[in-house]
Amino acid sequence: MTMRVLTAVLRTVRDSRRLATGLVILALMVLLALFSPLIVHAIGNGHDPLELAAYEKWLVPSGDHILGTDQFGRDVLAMVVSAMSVSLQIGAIAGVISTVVGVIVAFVAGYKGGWVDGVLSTFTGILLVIPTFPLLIALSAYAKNVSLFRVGVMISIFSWPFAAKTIRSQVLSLRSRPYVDLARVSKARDLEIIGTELLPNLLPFIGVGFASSALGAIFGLVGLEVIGLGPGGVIDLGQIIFNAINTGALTLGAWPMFVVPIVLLTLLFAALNMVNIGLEEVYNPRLRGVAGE
Amino acid sequence: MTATAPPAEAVEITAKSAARSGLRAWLSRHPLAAYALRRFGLYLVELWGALTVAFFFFRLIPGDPVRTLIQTLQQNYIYNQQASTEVIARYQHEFGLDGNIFTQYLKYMNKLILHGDLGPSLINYPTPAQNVILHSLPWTIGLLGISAVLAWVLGIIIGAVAGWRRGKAGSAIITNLSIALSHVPFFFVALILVYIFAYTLGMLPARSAYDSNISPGLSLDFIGSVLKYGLLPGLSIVVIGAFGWILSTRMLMVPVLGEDYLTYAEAKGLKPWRILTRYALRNCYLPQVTAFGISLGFIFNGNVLVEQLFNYPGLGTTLVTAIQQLDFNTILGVTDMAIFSVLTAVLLLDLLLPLLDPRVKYWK
Amino acid sequence: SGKGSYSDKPANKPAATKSVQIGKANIPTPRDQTVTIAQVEYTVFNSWNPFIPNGMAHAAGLETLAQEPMFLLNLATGELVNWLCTGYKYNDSFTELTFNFDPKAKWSDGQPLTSADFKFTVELLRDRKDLLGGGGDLSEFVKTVETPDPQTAVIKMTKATPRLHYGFIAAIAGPQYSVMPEHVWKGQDPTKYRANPPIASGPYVLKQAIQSQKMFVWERNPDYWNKDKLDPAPKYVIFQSTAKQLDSASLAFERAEFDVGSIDEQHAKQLRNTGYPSLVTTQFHDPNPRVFWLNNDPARGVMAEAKMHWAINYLIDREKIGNNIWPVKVPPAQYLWADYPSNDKWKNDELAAKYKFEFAPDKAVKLLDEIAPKGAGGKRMYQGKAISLEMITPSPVDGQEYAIGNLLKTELNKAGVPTTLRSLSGSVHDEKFQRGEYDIDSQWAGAAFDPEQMYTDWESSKAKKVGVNAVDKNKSRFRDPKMDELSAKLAQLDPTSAEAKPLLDQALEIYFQKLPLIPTIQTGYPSYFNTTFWTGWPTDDDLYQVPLNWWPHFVFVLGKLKATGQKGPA
Amino acid sequence: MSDDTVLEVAGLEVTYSTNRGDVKAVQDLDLSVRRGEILGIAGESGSGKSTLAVALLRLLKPPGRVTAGSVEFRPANRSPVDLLKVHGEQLRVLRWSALSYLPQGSMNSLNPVMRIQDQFRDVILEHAPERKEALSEMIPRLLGQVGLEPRVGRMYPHELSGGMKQRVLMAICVALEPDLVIADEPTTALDVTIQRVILQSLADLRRDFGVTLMVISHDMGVHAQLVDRVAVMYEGRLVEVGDVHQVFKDPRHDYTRQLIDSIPKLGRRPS
Amino acid sequence: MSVIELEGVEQRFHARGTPDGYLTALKDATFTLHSDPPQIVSLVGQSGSGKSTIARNILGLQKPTAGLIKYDGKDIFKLSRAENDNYRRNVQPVFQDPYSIFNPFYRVDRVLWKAVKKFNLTRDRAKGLAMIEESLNAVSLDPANVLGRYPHQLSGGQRQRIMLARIHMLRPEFVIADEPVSMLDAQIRKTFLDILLDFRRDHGMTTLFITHDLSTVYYLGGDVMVINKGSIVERGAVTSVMHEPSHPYTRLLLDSIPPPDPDQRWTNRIEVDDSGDQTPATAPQEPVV
Ligand SMILES: Nc1ncnc2c1ncn2[C@@H]1O[C@H](COP(=O)(O)OP(=O)(O)OP(=O)(O)O)[C@@H](O)[C@H]1O
Ligand SMILES: Nc1ncnc2c1ncn2[C@@H]1O[C@H](COP(=O)(O)OP(=O)(O)OP(=O)(O)O)[C@@H](O)[C@H]1O
Ligand SMILES: [Mg+2]
Ligand SMILES: [Mg+2]
Repeated sequence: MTMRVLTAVLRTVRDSRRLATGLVILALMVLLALFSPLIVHAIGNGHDPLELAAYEKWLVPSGDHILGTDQFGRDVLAMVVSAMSVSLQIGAIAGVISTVVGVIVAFVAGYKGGWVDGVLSTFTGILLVIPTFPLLIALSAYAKNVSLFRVGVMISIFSWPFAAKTIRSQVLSLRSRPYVDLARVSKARDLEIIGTELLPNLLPFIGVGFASSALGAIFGLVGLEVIGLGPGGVIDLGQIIFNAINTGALTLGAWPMFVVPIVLLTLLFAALNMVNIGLEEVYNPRLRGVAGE
Repeated sequence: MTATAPPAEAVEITAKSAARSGLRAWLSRHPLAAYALRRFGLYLVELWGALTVAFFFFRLIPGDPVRTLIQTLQQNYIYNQQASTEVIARYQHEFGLDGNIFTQYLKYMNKLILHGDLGPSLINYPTPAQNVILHSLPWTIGLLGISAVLAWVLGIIIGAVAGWRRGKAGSAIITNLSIALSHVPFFFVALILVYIFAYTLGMLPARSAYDSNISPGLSLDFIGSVLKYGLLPGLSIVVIGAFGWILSTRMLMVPVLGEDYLTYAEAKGLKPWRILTRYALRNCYLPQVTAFGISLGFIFNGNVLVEQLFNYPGLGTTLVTAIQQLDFNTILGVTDMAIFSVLTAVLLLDLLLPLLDPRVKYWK
Repeated sequence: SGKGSYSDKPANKPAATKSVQIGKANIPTPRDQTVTIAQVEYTVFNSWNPFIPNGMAHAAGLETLAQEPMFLLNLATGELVNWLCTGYKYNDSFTELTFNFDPKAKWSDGQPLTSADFKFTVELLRDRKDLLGGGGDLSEFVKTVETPDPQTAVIKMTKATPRLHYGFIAAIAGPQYSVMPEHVWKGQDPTKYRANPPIASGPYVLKQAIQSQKMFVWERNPDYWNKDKLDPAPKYVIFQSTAKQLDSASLAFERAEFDVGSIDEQHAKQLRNTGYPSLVTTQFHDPNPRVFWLNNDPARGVMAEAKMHWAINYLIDREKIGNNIWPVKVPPAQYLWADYPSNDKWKNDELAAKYKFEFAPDKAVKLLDEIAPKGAGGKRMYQGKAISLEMITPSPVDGQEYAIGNLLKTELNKAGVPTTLRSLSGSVHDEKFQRGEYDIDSQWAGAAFDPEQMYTDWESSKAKKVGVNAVDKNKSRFRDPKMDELSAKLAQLDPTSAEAKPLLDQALEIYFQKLPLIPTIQTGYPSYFNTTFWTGWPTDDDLYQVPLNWWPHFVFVLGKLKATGQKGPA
Repeated sequence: MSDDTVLEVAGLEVTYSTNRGDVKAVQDLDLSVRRGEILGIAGESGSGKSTLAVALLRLLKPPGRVTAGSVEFRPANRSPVDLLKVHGEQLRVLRWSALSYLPQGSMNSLNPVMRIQDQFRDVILEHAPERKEALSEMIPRLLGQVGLEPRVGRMYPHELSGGMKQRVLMAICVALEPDLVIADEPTTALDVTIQRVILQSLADLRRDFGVTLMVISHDMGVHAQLVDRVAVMYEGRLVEVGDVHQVFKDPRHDYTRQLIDSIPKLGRRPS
Repeated sequence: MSVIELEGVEQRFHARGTPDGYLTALKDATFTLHSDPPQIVSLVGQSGSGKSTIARNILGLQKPTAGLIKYDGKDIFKLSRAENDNYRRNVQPVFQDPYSIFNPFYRVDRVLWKAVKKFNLTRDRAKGLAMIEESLNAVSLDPANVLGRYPHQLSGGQRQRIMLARIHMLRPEFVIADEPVSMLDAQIRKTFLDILLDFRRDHGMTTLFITHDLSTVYYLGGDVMVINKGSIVERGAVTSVMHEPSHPYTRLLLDSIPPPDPDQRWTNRIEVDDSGDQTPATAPQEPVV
């Protein structure tokens, strides 16, 4: 099974340049995040470059501080590197939680059908229309200094319904496929059918769901940071941008403060989006081009 | 278990047909009416559910808004002023925060449903929250609403063309640009626009919603001024918003391109533009209509940063102020209005959909 | 490093911009007759009732331009000015307080302003505890208010105090109680009334509150009663919300769309360095120094130790905070009040030298080793338990108090005291703070008039147990019988009197020994003025007035302004 | 080449490039279609019939491409053209008014969101705007020709059965009286009963409009019933062309015989 | 020997546009399939006449709204676990659409391996492979050519034959073949039918063969049932039904087969009302919940 998944992954990657590019960028970013403590340490050269007033404030980029320093005299490069890893973490946390919850709800609703589906779908529908921004802000106003993980959980409370909705409709269309019938007459039990017949075919949708939840979380966190609410104790990309905006970095000429994090975020969004689109293109049977009729 | 069919597939008819009353019979003869009725019922359930979830969500957050407010006032304006227990008790009552949560809920729903009353606002006490919201809502709808529609229309058209000409260089550029830029924050674009157009070129105003020398009204001057002042903030939203729609339209377009009726339309020797609009686009824009309905909800979030940057008198800033002061009635009011509008918009669209697309299965 | 900071060099600009590129301010009045002031985000536009939460448009000009105090204390010069009143007087036993009102005083609607208005206001606040500002000192001390004639009001007190008049002086921002026009307010429900448009006595009246422009337009009152003393040149004053993002805001200032505010120090510095000709920067200190509140309750273990407080004090790098954390360079603070001339009388340099505040981690470590020596595991132990501290702050994570706290946290951790720092908002912070559930709180504090105002809050009887709300009194749970005694005596004395001085010094010494609060720096808030349209602003060299535009004193700044004759763009 | 030839295919070769190398789906194919005849193309699945059709119609999509040959098309009242060399506007104008197509997938060839009459209108107005006035008369007449009622014009495709859709497509095909109609498996997806009706209608079309038809089918029964001449394809090549009677009676190529023999015969008396 | 009995099986679906809101896809279907002697029973009818519904009912994929389906006398929807396993072992399908019967995610071998494992044919991998190869050879497929391929890399006929190989491996008593040849061209079709006939002869399989094509019915022989609009209108031995059709619908069907002889062209015309068939098979309606 794992081998099969692996070969399937390889096959899809080979089929789409966009997917491959997205994955490569993502991988690079994850690597950067993994090594961020080392990089930060190297930048600090013995000091903690993220400590307040570690250096003079508002230094222009130079050999010592490639991206300069911020209003509290922290090294911007070090900030960006460690912020990158925080942003990726929040995306991963929220992405995983909301995808898992979404997938479970979607499968239960879509496969069981009947009143279970009715109740679950109505509930998802309800959560979908509640605007998340005010709720998130209200939540974080109180949970201001909570850990990254809890922020991730909070964000996923609101993002799972999206995943659930799209996946449910796919389950609905898949469960009447002949190969599901064939599995049934081959004595496959419900769980087995879900796991082996439906799930693999939903991988692209699950991938898309994961990516969009992760994006949503990272973006949502930026939104929170930008109005001054976010997890305490850590710096994420949104916070750096928030700082830049609030301190007027643009007019000061402190471009690294906003250009670098925004470019990184954009790159991350683009990478995830490329993976999304790549997956959809690869898995869309119409686009796969079956020879003959 | 393995042998049973999914329960939804088959239906017990015998018992049902016996119990079939006159209304039911009529409804089964008028499936559209039955659909409308059922859809409306679902609407009511969702509305009630969403309002309830929102209410409890806010009330169950720990924290005491009245105390917070007094604290804020102390810090900001009235130094060394102490909040007496009397003051706190009084406002707890005023804001419906006294008593247990279920009586609070009943009181709130009662006022909301029977009187359309959201309770007094805290950020502008004792003005009712609905008035506070209604005052900033038109600006937000004007700015975000119009830009959202524009972004949608542009996004659909460009996205359709990009999907249509898939494989061409121009399309690839647009697609990749959209992938990269669709998530750049609005305010970043706004900031750059301000810097260039307002301050470097001095062409457009950078703040406010209209020229304060012109008094608001239905005059041409005023409308012109509103448009002029709305151009920069609007543009930033349109630009980024459109990229998102381009991407999703393109994604919808691509599978449609494989359809036989497109090949057939080509064989018919129709002009490409006609095939694109009448054949391809018409078959894929429907999900975008629904998506647009849902995206309307975001208008109620306001676009806080853009509004702040342009000092725009919209809902976003009101909302942020309300949130900073924990003005429950206003926040919940905005949330309620968003819920109501989105659900209503989606309801209307769903009822309209059978007219837009004959294939829509309106019996489910 | 050494390459300099962004504001040291011209950013994207030619070296010296010699002329101001005037932008078009979006105002409904002629630019050359108008002073434009950038202020906060407004939410209230139709209500001027200060007794209800958000019932009044704050910092929108009413306190500055219209509402007048009975007295003003100019903290920049230390001078006390009679304004609506011609004077006040206590009887010898401090049980009766008499105010004399200026007979010329009148409201903007033409009605005379008399002691009856004063009586109305005081009685309203005395009796209505559910009003903001109600109850408090007035309920505690005021028995009756008598008005023998329209210019005289006599407060008869329930118990003696020499401090009741503080509430009527505009010293720090506005006075605690402002006189309300009885003829307007009488018969109104003060919890609902909007008092719109506001009737007050000052030199300007509200012309327009434009909600969709977030703007308040004030116009000079031609019938102002005190023109002899104050006749400002600007015909209009406009308070307007500025963009929250500093980029946009500072660009607006640069283009002289605002005369006051709308810029921060970094951008101002940049303007100065690029040769911007029209910027005036005026330094002024907030009445409240930045302060660490320390918990003194024995329940908090090692924090109750005076030596611990001193150890913390030795770990505060005031130099660094003043130079690198605070946006402008500010001096360190050793007293719990601002370094205004009027406060100099509370100082005692001898004591200050004896209890010298310095950054000395080694001394801190020595103290710590005494009270909490390192145990077997290398951890500092106090009464058998490893110590750790909990620091909170109401400031957001990008705020300065958070940064100051962060600096201390780092030093504490280096000295072997594990410390956490959390930024808490609104009532969450308030709740923890009032209930004493913290070790250190990084925020601010200060005495408005005299130190006894603080000492009285520190009385042991007001120190509740940890977990019980201190109701705004003894939040650091300080207990000292000697201090209680001194405070009781001082409460009955005029603080400027000769008897009070030695008592105050004794109290100050106790404070220095125990340090229930540790001040760090003076809070510098520079004001920025643009001279393109108006000149005559207060400067560092000629600080004739408090330069803060949301203080009532600002009206005297307006009184000194002269038009440059510059016309606004068409 | 005689005057009554509509289409003259010479040396046609179509190649699909796949990741396992190039596949020649049509090779070295010569064929001429006479004006007014019904020409059948027979052959088993994968023999290249559809590929030939789309190549002639210039609807070949990548990875397919024409690698050799010429297709001389001689519409009446127009100068002859090489179908493989026309492009853009020229090709667009040629389509439908001279060359139309009856596709295999009748299920999906109609635009699901347009009424039937609008799909007629579309193509008529595109190529013959002068007939705008006549539209209201034309559409019911065309529908009637294939045995459909006028109300069908107001319906949507999903409201029609497969057979009805196929007949609508036939009506659209002949709306502009083209010189040549290429029908790719016009009945494969249909029931036998409906297949018979469609075959009747196709024969009627030739009778009433005199169109030239090229009918692709793998069902030899269909050819036996409908066509004048039949061409048999095998692995991309044309193995036999001839009069339908001759081919059935006396197939020259082995493959053709196999094809005919493989039809299960109903040993039933002729009715 | 086993028996599958259908007694008054009726299947209704909710549907739009019908007068009372539902559609009767199958009415009062009653017939019996025996495994001994092995027989081939064909079921012919037009598209939408209810053929697949019967197949799904028998396979236990769809519970009928009325009537009983019994296997060896027991209601198949009330079997115990062991009985159910036995039923599955002995009643297996070949489906209509060779394209969607394969999960596009997996290689085609999986279908065969699944059968080996699920039905405990063998525990030994090598033996399993041998069985698979044998079965593939039995349906004239080259194992080397097929194994390891993904479904989209095979032609429809190849895919359909893999399903047959699966049957060959399982050797169930009953094969429910729902239009297995409708998507294949004549030559492959013939091969396919021959394989089925071989299966009956060599392995004693009884087949319910569903088709709309009378010529295949004729080729297979055995018994035939004609279904029209949900009702079985005629049944009997193929030869008698073909030569003396008693029901007009059967006659119509027979008349519509194009005789492969250009000299025997139809002279008369037929009229069919096909406007009633409004539900394209591609879009099954959803039952109302
Ligand atoms: N897009 C494609 N890519 C690669 N090969 C293709 C493609 N389309 C068709 N082919 C190949 O070209 C050959 C001819 O296919 P074509 O569709 O023309 O056959 P056909 O005779 O129409 O068959 P059928 O009766 O099944 O419709 C086949 O071998 C097929 O595999
Ligand atoms: N799940 C379902 N829900 C609603 N209607 C259904 C469902 N399945 C089948 N039907 C309807 O029942 C009728 C019989 O369908 P069935 O699939 O049995 O026909 P068929 O004879 O197999 O046709 P074909 O030859 O096209 O496969 C049709 O009208 C069909 O639309
Ligand atoms: Mg074909
Ligand atoms: Mg079927």
